[in-house]
Amino acid sequence: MIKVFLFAHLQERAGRQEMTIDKGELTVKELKERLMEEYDLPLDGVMVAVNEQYSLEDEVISSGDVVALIPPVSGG
Amino acid sequence: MIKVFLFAHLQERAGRQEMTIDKGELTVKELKERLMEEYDLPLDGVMVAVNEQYSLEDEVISSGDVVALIPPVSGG
Amino acid sequence: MSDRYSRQILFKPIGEAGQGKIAEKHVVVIGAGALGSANAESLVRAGVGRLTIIDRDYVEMSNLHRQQLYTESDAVEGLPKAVAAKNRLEKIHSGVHITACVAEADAEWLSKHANDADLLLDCTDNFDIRFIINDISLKHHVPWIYGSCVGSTGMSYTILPGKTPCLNCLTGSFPMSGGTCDSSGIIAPAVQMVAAYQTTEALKLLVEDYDSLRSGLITFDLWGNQSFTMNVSKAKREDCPSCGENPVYPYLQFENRIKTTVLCGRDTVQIRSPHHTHSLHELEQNLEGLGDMKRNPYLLSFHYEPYRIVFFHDGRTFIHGTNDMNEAKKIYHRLIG
Amino acid sequence: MSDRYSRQILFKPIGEAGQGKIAEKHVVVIGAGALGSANAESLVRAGVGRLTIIDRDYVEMSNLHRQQLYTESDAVEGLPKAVAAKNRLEKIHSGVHITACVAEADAEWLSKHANDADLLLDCTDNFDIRFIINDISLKHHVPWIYGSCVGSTGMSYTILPGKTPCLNCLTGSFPMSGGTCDSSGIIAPAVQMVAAYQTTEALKLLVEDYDSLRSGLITFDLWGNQSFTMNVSKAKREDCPSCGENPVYPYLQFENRIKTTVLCGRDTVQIRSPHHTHSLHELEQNLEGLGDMKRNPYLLSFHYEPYRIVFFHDGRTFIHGTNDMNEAKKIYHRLIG
Repeated sequence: MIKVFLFAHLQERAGRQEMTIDKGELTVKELKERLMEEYDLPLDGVMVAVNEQYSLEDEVISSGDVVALIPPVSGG
Repeated sequence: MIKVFLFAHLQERAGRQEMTIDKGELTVKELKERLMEEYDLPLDGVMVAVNEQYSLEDEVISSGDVVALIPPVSGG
Repeated sequence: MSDRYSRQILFKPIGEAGQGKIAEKHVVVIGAGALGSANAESLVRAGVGRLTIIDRDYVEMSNLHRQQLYTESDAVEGLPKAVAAKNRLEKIHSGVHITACVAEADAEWLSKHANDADLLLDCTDNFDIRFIINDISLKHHVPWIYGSCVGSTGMSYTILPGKTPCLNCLTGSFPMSGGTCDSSGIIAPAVQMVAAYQTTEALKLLVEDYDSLRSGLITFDLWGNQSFTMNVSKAKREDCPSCGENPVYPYLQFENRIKTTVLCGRDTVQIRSPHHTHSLHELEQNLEGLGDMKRNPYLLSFHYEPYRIVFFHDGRTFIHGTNDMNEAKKIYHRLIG
Repeated sequence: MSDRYSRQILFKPIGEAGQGKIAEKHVVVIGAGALGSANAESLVRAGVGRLTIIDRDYVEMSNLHRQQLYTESDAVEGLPKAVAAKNRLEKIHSGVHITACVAEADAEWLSKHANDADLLLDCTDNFDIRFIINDISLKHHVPWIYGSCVGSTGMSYTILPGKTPCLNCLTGSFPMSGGTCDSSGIIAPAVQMVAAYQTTEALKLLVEDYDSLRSGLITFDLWGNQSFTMNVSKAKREDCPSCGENPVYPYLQFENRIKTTVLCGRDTVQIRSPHHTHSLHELEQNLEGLGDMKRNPYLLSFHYEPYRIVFFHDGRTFIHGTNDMNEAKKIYHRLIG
């Protein structure tokens, strides 16, 4: 089980602050693709932290990991 | 082993941000007394969080707990 | 005029309905120093209906690095902060009803204004007044928001009467503050950060979005890159003298008030705190940046130009160099918090 | 004059030495909107030696709820923000050398000013310019501090050339922003909080206390009571085109710039972004608060008074109702971020 926290407008888009993915292992890229499909989340350019560490697309996420999806916001 | 984090001026007074107490079990009151003696820390009115929970004087702290000492600051 | 708030109304938790509520509310801002400046400005810009601000002090050059409502000319003229604040706030927003009080916020004043207030916003610099605000808030069922800062650190906590633990629950005894802006210094961003927390909580209260209130006490250190939230759900005490089952509101009682006396012919004011004897050792350490201290078992004395200050172990303080009780109390709170 | 900074000097990580350094430094503040107002004011109050501030926009009523340097009369007069900012900053501190530029911050302007700057402070509202700032910072070895906010959220990150990962390392591709202040709204405390982080980082850089810099990217949601720090130590890419071993500074190259064309006789400006085609589905969701949208597979169109906006799938945008390229770009960035 992987815990995923959503930030900024992703929360509103998904209708929740967090979700759990019932999967043992997958890459950051696979996770993004899955969430884009299932929840119609816009994840291009969104930063991914696995256990609070910035992670590249090919990083492997394992059960028990905590993922944060952080979209860069733009206003100022 | 108990981990103790210090906030605000307690850091400067103790010369560090954190310390570990090599003890299995003691109450909040006992911890405060020990730190007042050993490090000359002013702990009257200082709030104590054990594992991020506000804790009363008679609360028991066990090995593995994380303690935060938070002095109310006054300026404004 | 609604264009003025268009970006605030677009924020869904406020919306048109929330904006309407903000415009009906009255906030009492206690203190017009650093936190008072920042909070009052944000609330006036947000379109609060009425804002009352009280302060006993006047603008000085050493305020300008962190007190955002004031300019050099306010300091040169030595305007009372409440007056200078009102001047600036009215230029920012002519539609908000702003009342400025040049006075000390004491139990009488607060009690008179609490019934008419939707929120008491703590922007003070000492615990004497915060414990009075706490009791007033509980007695009159008006929420208040504690905020404070020193150095690069600060904290904030929202007190909702009948719901959350109160300040008296949290500290148990009267806290001995570790340093004040006048002894340990302060950087402006620490002020802005506390004000950001306080103003957000204020907006939640004004739009009546109680579920979104921050329930814990938050504390941070900007220079040290730390932030910590303490869950306080276990802190509410049934026997708390301020918010427990049989509240006595101890800090509204005469014997628990700070006493100030002019010592005739000596150009000196004596201040007696009911809450604590002075730990002279503590005080010496907290104030070390201010110059040479003389300490013996009975007293600690030092020069704090143009005054000479003497703290006695028994809880009394002499401020030499003034006959003005308000001036003396101001200095006292600056040093002791 | 040193009394002016006495409380800041008492803060030990600054002290007399740090204050002296702050007074020798030059900060370029890019943008005089909400973040620009707050940061510029704090840095001027802190006693920075020179401050240059650039903005292409003018003050409007809808700015006042969050842009702290401006008053109603600035909005009524429609003063350029850079000018109104300078007016207020000089009243706050007559001793700081302030330069105001009413212009768009582009690669040429930034390149000209970077060599003379100790810090570039990002107070902009779009990623087009942020990627240019990023490349300029790396090419000229000047640190910059990213900051942004929308709704009750915000983030900040400090880029030190040669040390930290850069913006291009972090986002990989050009980010599609999820909402802007003009589509999702904004509350003032979110601005104050980002500015507090940015100003603190700025002060650390100015006093050369590099060890205290915040190494991660911090993001928060004030209404949702969240805060999160992402460690970025694994983010630096050797092949990054902006900060890698063979940098090409892609966003300084002509073909990667935004192109703006006036469509003669049609009262329309065309904007072509090099970075992304438009996801019309995305845009429709991000902009839903702004009214009726018409979408087909090729374009999304809607009224944004007094303009009509058409986003084409191929990355072009028409702003109908103006011949002014700067005005059109301003609207475009407000909507798309």
